[in-house]
Amino acid sequence: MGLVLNEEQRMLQRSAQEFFSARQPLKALRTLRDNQDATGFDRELWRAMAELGWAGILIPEAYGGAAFGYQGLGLILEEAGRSLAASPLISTALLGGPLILSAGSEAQKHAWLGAVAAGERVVALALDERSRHAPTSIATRAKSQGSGYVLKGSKVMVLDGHVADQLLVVARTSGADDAAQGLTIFVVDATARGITRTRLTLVDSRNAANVAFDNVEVAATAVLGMPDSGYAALAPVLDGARVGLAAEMLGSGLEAFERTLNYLKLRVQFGVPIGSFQALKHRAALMYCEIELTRSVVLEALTALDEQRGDVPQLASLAKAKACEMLELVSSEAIQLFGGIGMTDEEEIGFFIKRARVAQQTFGDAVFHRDRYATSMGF
Amino acid sequence: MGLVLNEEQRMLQRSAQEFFSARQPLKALRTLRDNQDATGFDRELWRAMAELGWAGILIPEAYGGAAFGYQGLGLILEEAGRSLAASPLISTALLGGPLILSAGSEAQKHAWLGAVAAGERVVALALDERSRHAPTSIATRAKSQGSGYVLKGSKVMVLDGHVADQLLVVARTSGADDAAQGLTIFVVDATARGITRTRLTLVDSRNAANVAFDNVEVAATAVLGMPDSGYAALAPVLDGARVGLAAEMLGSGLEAFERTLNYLKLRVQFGVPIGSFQALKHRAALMYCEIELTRSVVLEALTALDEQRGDVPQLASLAKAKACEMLELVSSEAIQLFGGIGMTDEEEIGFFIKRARVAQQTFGDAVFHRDRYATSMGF
Amino acid sequence: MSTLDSFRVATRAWLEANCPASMRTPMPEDERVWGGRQPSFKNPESKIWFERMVSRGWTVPTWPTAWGGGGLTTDEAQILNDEMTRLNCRTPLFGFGISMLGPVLLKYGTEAQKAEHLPPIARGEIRWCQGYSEPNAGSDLANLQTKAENRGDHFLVNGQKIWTSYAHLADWIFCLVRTDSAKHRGISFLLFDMRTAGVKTRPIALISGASVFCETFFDNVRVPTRNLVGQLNNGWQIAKELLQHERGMISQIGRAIGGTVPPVEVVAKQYLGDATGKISDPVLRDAVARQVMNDRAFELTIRRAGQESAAGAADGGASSMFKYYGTEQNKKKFELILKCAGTQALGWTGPDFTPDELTLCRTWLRSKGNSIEGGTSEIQLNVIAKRVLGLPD
Amino acid sequence: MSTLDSFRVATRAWLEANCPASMRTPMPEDERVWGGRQPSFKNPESKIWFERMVSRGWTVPTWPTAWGGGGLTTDEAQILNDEMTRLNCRTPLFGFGISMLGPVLLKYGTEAQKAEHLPPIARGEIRWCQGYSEPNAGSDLANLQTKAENRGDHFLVNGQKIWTSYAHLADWIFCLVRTDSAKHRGISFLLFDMRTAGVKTRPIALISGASVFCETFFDNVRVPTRNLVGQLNNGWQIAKELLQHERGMISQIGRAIGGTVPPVEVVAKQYLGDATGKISDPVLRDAVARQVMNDRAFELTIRRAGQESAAGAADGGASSMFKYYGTEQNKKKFELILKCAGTQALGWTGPDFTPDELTLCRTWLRSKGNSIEGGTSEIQLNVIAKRVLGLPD
Repeated sequence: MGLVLNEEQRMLQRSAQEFFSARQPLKALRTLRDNQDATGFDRELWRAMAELGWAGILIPEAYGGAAFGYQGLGLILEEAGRSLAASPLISTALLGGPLILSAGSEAQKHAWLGAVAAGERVVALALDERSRHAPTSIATRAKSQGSGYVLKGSKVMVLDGHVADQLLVVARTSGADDAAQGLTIFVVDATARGITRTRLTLVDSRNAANVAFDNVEVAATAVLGMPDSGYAALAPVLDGARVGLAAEMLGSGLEAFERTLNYLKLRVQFGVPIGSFQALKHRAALMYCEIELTRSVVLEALTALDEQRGDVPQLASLAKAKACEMLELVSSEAIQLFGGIGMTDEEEIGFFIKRARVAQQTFGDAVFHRDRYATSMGF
Repeated sequence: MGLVLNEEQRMLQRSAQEFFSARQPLKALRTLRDNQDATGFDRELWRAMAELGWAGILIPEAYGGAAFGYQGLGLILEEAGRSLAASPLISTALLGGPLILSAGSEAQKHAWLGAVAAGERVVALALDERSRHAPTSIATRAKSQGSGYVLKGSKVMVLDGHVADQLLVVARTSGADDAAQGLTIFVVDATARGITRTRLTLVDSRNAANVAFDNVEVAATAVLGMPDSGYAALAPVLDGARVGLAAEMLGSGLEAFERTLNYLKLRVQFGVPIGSFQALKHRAALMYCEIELTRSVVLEALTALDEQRGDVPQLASLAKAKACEMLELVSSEAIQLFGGIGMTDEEEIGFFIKRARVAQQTFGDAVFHRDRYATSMGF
Repeated sequence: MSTLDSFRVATRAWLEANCPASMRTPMPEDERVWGGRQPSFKNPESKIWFERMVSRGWTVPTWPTAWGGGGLTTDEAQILNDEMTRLNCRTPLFGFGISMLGPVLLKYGTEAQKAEHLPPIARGEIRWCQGYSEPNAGSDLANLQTKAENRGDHFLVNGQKIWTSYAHLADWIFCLVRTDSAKHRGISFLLFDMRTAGVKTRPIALISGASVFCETFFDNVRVPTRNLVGQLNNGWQIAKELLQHERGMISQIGRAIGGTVPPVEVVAKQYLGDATGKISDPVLRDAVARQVMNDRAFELTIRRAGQESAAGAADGGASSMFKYYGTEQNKKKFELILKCAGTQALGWTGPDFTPDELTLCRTWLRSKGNSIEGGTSEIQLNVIAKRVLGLPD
Repeated sequence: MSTLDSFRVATRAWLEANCPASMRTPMPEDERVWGGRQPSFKNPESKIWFERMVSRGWTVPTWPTAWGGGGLTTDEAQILNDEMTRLNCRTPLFGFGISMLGPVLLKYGTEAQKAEHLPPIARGEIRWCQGYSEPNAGSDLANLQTKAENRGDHFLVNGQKIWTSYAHLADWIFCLVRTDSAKHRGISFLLFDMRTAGVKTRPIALISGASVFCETFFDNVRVPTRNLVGQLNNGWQIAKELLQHERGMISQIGRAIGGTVPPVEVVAKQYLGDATGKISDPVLRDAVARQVMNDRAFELTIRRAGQESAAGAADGGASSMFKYYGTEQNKKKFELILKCAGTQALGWTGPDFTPDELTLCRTWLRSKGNSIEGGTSEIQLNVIAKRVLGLPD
């Protein structure tokens, strides 16, 4: 695994640390929440991130990207996770851009990727239709009509769906409702007639929308890549998103843990810092082990993605499952160890448990990924 | 639940405490083990237990029993569990006798129950055929032949099978291999031609055998109750055995816990008793809670058995599952908290973890019973 | 017919005649009656019911009639409770005055204090709050620093309390204050009016949204010396008794909260049930089974403790065990519900979530406080280890 | 070609020429070569292989040739290791002399001590054991009470050790003894011959059956003063260094033991696999997945620590984390295997169980010791909390 950072990566990490701590600290999310901001992220900051090359970090230079790879993006997401920063990094840099890159024709790549890398377009993936991730359970149908298609169905938890310029819609053109075969991806203008977007106000104050397609007419050129075989293009991108999200979760877990550790050292009860109580020490040590293990699997999965290794699907499930387990533990323990003060909205630690549960459900929870891992191991 | 003991029950409890601590302390099991005793329990003591009425404790007085009920037997088994006493209490008092009572004709009851209650006959149930409990997965077949049957198949983990006088064999007379319908129970002389018994030497030094039936001819009168519907008679008796075993496990858990607690108070390291370390205190408190919960479900299940309530199956699964979880925890923690000395054969605490795992697997482990409980709750 | 039987017959008849129809239905949180100087009755029948019960002294059935109580014996009070349960009668009046301060005054109060405070509590005229925790006195409650200087005819109180439930709505407060430097032997128990000059409250927002808790500030608050309950510097004894009582109440919180959210297996079936009602994900199904089985075992243990206590075999650590296990079990329940319901349980507001789903999410967050308030889980485990298991300090 | 490249070529050629065929196969436990005064070679080729490696000094490749070593640089030793791994060459000689005492003598020993002890270790002529723990000095090792009285030309040693691995087969012992009452500053490090009058050993039976551990008793054992290693009362320093080393070795135990038992998913498939190989019980399947995923994460973490250490970013608490996590994970693995294999994993002896099944059961029991020996899990967590996380005492 690519653990020891090279000079370029170290610079990237430093600039990410500086960017998020200076310009997107945790209180930025609180402000967006309290102001009920209509966009849900800061467009100004997103442009700044694009200028740093982050919006197009997975896009080759030929299409206007920075081509820094998953290991680079992982560093950025880890820092973003520390401050729970809201931005289209996941929807657009981790999913939208790479999916167009993976599935699209040359013409489509040239049409969209430059704008994505420039931070000018938010592109959202409209995939899930249920309250738990099930990427092949697709009932949204695309029927041929004339030279084009008509889309009908509804999608849930479309990240940044309410502000996206384009939606990448996974729809069924053939096959049974839960088959991987028969899925087609469409690039659809988010304001097309027949599309209704409802922004979701989630517990983590981050951005998602439910999107309904009521006989939305699209041209044949809207098909991204080949009809019926969209899942083959989607699968590796989805695995990349799982790993990227795991990197974000690693950052959140680290930050919550460090804040808790700090509190254990400062909070005095019975005349001593509560961190001197052995039961709490042991629980802290346990969390440390889980975080270390998570770091290892995230780094290995990021490396495998950059090397396009065959074990990416397995490692993606390993990374996401482990990140889910770790962050559930750490975010819950953080509240308990902060005690009453951790239950107040004024103290920031509560933001971590809120984000944790949404991130756990996004792109498959630990149960989903343990099952997938077992299948990949043949048992 | 019948928690507050009446005078009769208190006397029974006292006599059980005295009997096991004086005549069957834990070292009795060690002696049986080290001597590679052929019987595996002390026949003398079993006769003494029968004289106290324990062998026939579930048998009505009309058939020579003491009719003290499951709550009474639970008290005895709990004490037996404390000293890990080896005896035919489970095979004969909890299973063999009650199954004849439940399934047998008047003639069969009169023929067998008196001798069972007198401690003169060991009667073993030959049920399971797999390494994990599956009471309806029966491939042993009984084919009609002339006026009788021929038995063919093999059974595992027949408790006291090697010393039993009679075997109660659950065999398939119709139906598919895993159907509850089509099972018939036969009373078979354990020395009948075609029966091969291999005594198992298990980690817990208690008694069980594998039994093979190679075309064993039995008369029609060997059928206990009605052909094809043996499972209906077996099911409640099996639930009684699960609860009784849970009572034994409760006793073992309590004893292992108390010994561990005592060690925590006596063992000095770093100048203080190790029981003063908070991390160990919290783990001890957790075990205490689990033991208390187990006691509640065992008592409730024993009461339900005596009251022949409709929720016996559900409570039996609750009691056995909880006893399995509790005893796995307590017996494992006991070794860890005793430290190196707990790893030696000389120290008795190791006998508890050995017995625990066998008891966990007997009549269904926690996974089996959680599944069964869920089904009974309709989810 | 025995006297008790006659009492039962008469009580049943009175309840049937006097308990309004809507007072025999499950009570929404916002229809609870708390009394006080500005009482509010969302449901008009709750006012009728409240007044009728006050007239019998049955808001506090076992208190002496001289103090506004019902004067019932324990047996009679049990019968009243049974009959109210039978008819599903709502509790007519809630409050810390009834559940916490009243018993303290009955045991430690002077005759004058009883006469002044008990009848208004029984009649729901004064709503009380409890001033215990401070920013630096949480688990280590005895470290409290709110100072009460003895000025002869009054105490001068300065300091800050936190987690004062309903302080912004309360009329009076009972409050632990420091009257001496000795940690445990320097604490006293004072009562004072929340309208006294120098008292200020500030509601606390919780991670689950709005809350009933406040920060409460005391700036040169003058409290008449006659409002000291029990002896000077002996407040810790009273506090300990109240804490044990509170623990018992909070271990019920989970069950009460649970009452407003469907059982976990129902939620799991709703989101994951197949055509036969079986939970389609076998791993979550196993987790749900484990949860409901432990819930059942816990309920049985509470029942058993009740029987043991009735039989005189009470266990000193029971309240700590119930507080610990009940609140941890409740937290696990909500985590499991979140896993079963997926993103539908993660909504904060908005039309894409049902009201039940939004409640799920808020209640999940609120459940995290159960293992902190009223003594943390860690403190309960310490207590079990020490008092029940006899492990050394 | 660089010097190192030439070394690699030459080494490879020598190994290919000199390592017998059977020495390139996985080594059964009972074919390990321990050396000593009565060496045993179950497989005759292991004697040939041992002697050839001794002749090169490659039983201890980095030790100076003067002391019987190979005199290799770190880089050369790495190459030797790589090439042996490539050919699956067995380790020619095992023992505490090589892994533990040798490094201590090289650092702390006098020239005379090195000359006396190192060559026999390198040549496998003397087998050593380690006298550390005592009945009342387990986790609190520094509490050891075995006393060594300084009698001028000799120490008079009295006391008892426990958990002395292979003491009954060892020729010499290195031993921590008390030479002063100061807890940590009163410990010294002595060497002596196990044939000395007054030394007795008694093997300890473990719950898993026979064991390699002994109790070792010292009754007026006379140890020449020249056998003191390092300074008087400075043995604790040496002990600490050795303990850290031991921890690293034991965290491998799980993996080594695991090597003699099939992976958990293989056992699970054997007992629970359906026709397609899928584990038929979905709840146990999930538990197996969790186990193998954590195993994988742990392996990756060990690899990462190796990379970090190579990059100079070593983490002081890593050995404690590995000891803790590795041994706990190993215990979980066996508990899970027991659940999957059911009663077939619970046999002690007899024909109704396969040899593999009997091994499973014994190894499960033995695994319980992993989280105790070499510093308990509790001690490791303390170390992580203190050294890595900086939590206060």
